[in-house]
Amino acid sequence: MKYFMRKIVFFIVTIWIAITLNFILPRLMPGNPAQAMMSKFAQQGAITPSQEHALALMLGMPTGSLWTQYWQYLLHVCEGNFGVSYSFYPVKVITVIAGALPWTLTLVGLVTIIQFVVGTLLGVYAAWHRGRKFDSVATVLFSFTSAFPYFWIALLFIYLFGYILNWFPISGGYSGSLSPALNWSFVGSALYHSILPALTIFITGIGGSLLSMRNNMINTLGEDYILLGRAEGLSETVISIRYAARNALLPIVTNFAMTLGMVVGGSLLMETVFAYPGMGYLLSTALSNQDYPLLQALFLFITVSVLLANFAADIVYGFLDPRVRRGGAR
Amino acid sequence: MLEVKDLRVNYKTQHGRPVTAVRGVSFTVPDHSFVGLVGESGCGKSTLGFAISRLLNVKRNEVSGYVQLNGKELLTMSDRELRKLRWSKIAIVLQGGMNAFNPVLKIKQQFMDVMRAHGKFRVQDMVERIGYLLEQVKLDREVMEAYPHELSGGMKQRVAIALSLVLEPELIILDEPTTALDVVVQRAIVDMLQDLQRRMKFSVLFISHDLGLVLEVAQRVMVMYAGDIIEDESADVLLKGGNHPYTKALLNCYGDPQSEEVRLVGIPGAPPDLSQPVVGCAFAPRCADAFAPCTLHQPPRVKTETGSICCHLYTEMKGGSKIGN
Amino acid sequence: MVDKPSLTSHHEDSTSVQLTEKVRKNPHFLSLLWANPKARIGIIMLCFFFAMAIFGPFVAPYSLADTNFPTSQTPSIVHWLGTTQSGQDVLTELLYGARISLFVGFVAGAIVILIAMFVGFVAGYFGGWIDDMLSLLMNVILVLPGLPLMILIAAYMPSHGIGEIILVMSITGWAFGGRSLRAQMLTMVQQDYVIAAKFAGERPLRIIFYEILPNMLSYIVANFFGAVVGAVLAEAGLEFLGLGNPSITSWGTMIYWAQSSDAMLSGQWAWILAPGLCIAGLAAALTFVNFGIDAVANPRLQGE
Amino acid sequence: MRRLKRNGMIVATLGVSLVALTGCGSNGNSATSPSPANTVNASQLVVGVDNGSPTFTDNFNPFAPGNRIGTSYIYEPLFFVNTINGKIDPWLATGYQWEGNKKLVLTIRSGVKWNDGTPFTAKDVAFTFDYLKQHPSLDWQGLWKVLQSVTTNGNQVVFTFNKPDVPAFYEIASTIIVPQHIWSKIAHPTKGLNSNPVGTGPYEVDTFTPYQYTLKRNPNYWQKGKVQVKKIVFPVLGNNQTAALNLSSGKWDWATLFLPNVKQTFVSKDPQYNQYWFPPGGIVALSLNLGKAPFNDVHFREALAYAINKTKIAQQAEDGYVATASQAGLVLPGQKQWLDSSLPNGGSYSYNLTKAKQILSQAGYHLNAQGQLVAPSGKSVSFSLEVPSGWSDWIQSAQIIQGNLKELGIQVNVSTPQYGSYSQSQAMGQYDAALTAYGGTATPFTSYDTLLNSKYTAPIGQNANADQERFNSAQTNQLLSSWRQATNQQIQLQDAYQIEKVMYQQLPVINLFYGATWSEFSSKKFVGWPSASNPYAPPAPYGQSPLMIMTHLRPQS
Repeated sequence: MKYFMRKIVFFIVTIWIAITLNFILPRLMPGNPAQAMMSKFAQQGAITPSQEHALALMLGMPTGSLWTQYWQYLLHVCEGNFGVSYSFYPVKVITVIAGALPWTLTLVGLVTIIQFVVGTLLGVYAAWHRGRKFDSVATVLFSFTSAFPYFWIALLFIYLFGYILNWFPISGGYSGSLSPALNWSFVGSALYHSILPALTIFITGIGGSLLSMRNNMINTLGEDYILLGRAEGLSETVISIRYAARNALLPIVTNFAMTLGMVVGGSLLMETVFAYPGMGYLLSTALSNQDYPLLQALFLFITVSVLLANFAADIVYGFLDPRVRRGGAR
Repeated sequence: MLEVKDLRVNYKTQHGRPVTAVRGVSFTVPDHSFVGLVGESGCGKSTLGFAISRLLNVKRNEVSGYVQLNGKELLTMSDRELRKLRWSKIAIVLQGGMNAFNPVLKIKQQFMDVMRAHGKFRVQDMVERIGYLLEQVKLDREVMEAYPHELSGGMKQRVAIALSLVLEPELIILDEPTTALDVVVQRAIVDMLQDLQRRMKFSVLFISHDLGLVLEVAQRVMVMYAGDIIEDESADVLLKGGNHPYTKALLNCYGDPQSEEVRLVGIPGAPPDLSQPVVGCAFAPRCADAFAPCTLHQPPRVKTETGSICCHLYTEMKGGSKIGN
Repeated sequence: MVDKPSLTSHHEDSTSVQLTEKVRKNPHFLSLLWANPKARIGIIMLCFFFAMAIFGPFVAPYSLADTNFPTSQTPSIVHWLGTTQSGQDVLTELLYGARISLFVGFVAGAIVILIAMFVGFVAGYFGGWIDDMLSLLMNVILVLPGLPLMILIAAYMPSHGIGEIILVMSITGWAFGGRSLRAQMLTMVQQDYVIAAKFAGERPLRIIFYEILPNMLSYIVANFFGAVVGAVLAEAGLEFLGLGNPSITSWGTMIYWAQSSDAMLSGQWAWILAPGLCIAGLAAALTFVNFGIDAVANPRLQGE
Repeated sequence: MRRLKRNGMIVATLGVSLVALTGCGSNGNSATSPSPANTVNASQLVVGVDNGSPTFTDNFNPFAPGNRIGTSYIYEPLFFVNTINGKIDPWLATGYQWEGNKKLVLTIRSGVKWNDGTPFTAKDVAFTFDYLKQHPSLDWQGLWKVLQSVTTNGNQVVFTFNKPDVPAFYEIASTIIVPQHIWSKIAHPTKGLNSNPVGTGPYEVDTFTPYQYTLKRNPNYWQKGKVQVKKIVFPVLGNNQTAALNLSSGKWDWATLFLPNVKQTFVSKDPQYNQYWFPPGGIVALSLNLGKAPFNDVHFREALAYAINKTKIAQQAEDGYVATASQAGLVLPGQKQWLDSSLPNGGSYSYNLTKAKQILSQAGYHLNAQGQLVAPSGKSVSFSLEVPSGWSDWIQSAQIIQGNLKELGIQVNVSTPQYGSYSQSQAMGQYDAALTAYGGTATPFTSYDTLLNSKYTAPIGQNANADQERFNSAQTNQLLSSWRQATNQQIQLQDAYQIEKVMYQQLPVINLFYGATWSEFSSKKFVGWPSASNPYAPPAPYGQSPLMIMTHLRPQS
């Protein structure tokens, strides 16, 4: 219980820090984002005072002392009020994000899980057959693929499979003639559009899970209880899965945050390349449009998603490792 | 009965020559006997233990020689056969017991895994058996519901011993079973072990660096130095001082085990580099009594009244008869 | 990243313990590393990239300032990798680009590892509330998703250049190394010789630098290489998003220019392929070396 | 991202909102069941212009900056002003008359209906302008700074000014008109989505999904005989790379993208039909901070104008799609009727390094031992040149300038700040040099006024909304004021000539090249596109051009 309480407290503290970071960062940097937005609107010539006034009215600039602003900001965040997006005006930031979040969660979430499972199993296999051909080839090959920049692979895929071979759509999340709905034609179209993005995440991400599982597994295979398992005459399957893999998985679950952080970061770039309707593409358009309210909220949502996933991993860890669950030292 | 003949173990290293960790060892462990195997760190005693139970990594170690359990050759046996034989005939208890248990499984489950690997049992029967064994090692039945991290070192060691008994093996190899424990716990466990061995009539190969402790429980003790058994003698003889200068030195280290007084006399020098061939007696460079032949010829194994020894000095003095080659 | 296992082995008799001892004390760490096939591949690749950074400009077919070639050419005998939209030779850019990419990677990696060492050592050595606070900080930074955080910080930076990129990566990248070095330090301070040194009244700085640091070198090097990999990939990502300085020539900016000039459309696959392969190659080389370091430092990974 | 592509998007947004005012409608739901689009349909036009980034919001609100580009096909202005040549075509108004320079009378077209069937009247026009007055946040042009009242008189609308501002006509002309019966009920004009827009334009919303929307013809349109494209499809644009690939693979009929080597990457894919036209739409210039030395020295600026190789910039940074810009500050050839023919060489400075060096040495500059240029004050000359981060063609231009000025011994550091910081440092005058864009307005007055009028500027360290290079000339202010009050074309022209001279001789900014309006189209389904020989409208699928273009397109026979 103490373990879970600690995790919850950590979760809350981290969110608070992320929110505060969000508040402080724009105020630390020179230049007023809203001012920038104004000049942007009036790009074809300089902005006139009347336009500036009009814009200030429209966008609603923060006022008051720093503390008031901070307090206001915290309250707004709690209410889910992230203001109005500059680039989607007058749509609220929260609405914009609500349109993008499911795509990223589904695609990145699903592929990350698949990639994790497949990579981990292959890692178990490689470690169990250490030094054999599969192991040697896999470690070298996947060290390479896990070093591929996501956006680079994505570019190559678009070029090869989308443009030259014309097998898959070049961009987007589903066919334009369809409305999002739970029917076969829409889901089919969405799946079809997600193949290249998914493949990108899968190929670049699988190396990480494979290699870390392999190394943990090799470490675990050196543990006494594996040796004892052999001496006990347990079957290979029981030793490799129930004794080795089960334990080798624990540090990976603990390091989940890092892995996930990397996959999420990479997927964001991948989405940008595929113009996939998720958080990553939104982030990069918010970035190029200087849509600061959107940018901040996106960071917060991505952070909270990662935190939640991480929290879930911590809970799972709690169940996987009795040392935590049953009040051991940790 | 376990019979080991000319057992050799070479470790492959990434660089240079292989290291010969066990150099042609021969000995027997008769039925219902309690045999000790003693030596300094790095002398090859644990390697010997693992080699007997075929637990060494095949890729990294070359093992040659013969290891026979009741006439069956272990080293060349098929994996399937070996797996069947393991634990039902020969069980092992590891050093400290700290990491000898899978941390994510309950004690009960680890017992059951072994039993299931060797036959079909009803859960109820298994639980009954586990409870019985835990009681035998003077633990509460409830311990079976615990996870390894919830047990103290001494408890874990007892559980490890109980686990080794689960299939009533003929031979149990104990590798430094008490090293990580404090003296009081150590004593209790050793006593319990001796008691179990007498009642249950299995054989024990007790590997330890603690000659004093071994002498208290074992009927016979083998002293190992630099990959070879240099003296194999009944405990009674050793208690009187032994014959080999190394054994004597070891005994001096711990002082007279029967007396309260402890004199610590370190043995100067270090064991030889086993990646180089050993010429003469391996102990010669450190031996205060070494004389010419010691540095030239490997001392032959000669019989004593109750055992055997490899020492030129002894051969000179007693003129004992050679065994083997 | 690979979790670093403990240095100690449970099997006293195993010769690997002797090897580990050698790692600690033997100056021939590099030769041990060289003996590991993967590390050898890594070292060779790394040497190749360093050679590229040092000698690239001398062997480059043209000058970087030469912008008068026909623009947007596909690979040919004259221009092995084609030319850019502004009439530069892609191969020349690739060779020059090695400098900046390696520079950014290694400088950022060095800063990251210095911060990580400082925080990790302080937390691990002193323990108590200092450790609690620093550990919290590290865990928080670890769970904040790195790239979005970098983007957010970079978005508010008034200008973009190498310095800013290094700064952003230093701020966000040190926590992983910090955490693992802290863990390492925690086991180190319990070693007899450290306790002895403490009792002997040696000052903490001396203990850390003279007693502990030499024994942690392999960890520090491994973490450093890990940090460099992170920095190289992060630099490419930031440059790709236009958050770097596109007027310098690095592999990241090359991809940025390639994609913003629609290299795919004009069929200039080599312009996209080459810098990406270099980035992946550099990162993989460092990963391979790390495999080797791991294997040497950790007996269980040996004998492959 | 290529800056000019981006600019396209922004112009689109601006075109609608700056000009805007009109309204729309209630909250009916037009997004009915999706039609099976994407089948090759000869009667529909697929336009790749609207960037959902990542998906569309269902907003056709002409007052909101983030509205759909389709809004431009639904609402109409009073006059169509062709920004290429300043030509004015009657649209919802049929004619205008200045009575003195403080009263403007417009005659409103009769027989026009809103697409919900309600008749369009002069009252709607007056309402629209009053609506701007009520909601200052909509009055982007600041029209009510000079307007006193807007009243109706039968089919006439009378604009009374409180001070003379003749060029304001262009702003009035391009203001888009919203129906009174809808917008009078809307209290917060920009806050709501307008998904069922009611306009007078040729199209109305047909279907809408977050990834694509379609427009269909307005059956009540006042010139419906001219509208032959039955349906217009707007797919999500995506990012620049994927958009370029989609355009190149022939998925779109009309787009506005910068494509490298357009002949190969677009035209050659279907040489019979694929066409492009990139007419100039503005001026990209080097802005120097005139409040700082040595930029305040006109000789220095002149030397720079000679030393910068504008041709190379146009060739390399813009793929040769654009021409170098005249120093007169006019977008040529469209505005050639304003050009003072006495200006040498059409007002252009050609690349002449020798002359640049000569000017500098005559003005007392010299090179020091390290080869650096030293000003008469004794300080060596070096400065930083700011270009917004990510505007890759501008960055490339800046790099060429950097190389050019090195020849003079000037060290230029190209810096690429975020757009916000870039614009801030110019507004506050805290910059050395920057690349900037201006011009492309219907009348050159607007461009000159914002560029040169020192009433908009501010001392260094304070926010200047316009004239950010801090040009200050009483004579120029006087000329602008005279031009503002003149209804007489001859007077306007005389003032323009004078100002061109100022531009040419005093170089408040150094003009580099014309920013283009990118436009690629296929004549496979429809012909009648604007072209250099028939520039009836800018070829852009955004802003007000579509109204003109959609009434010119006819099916390919």
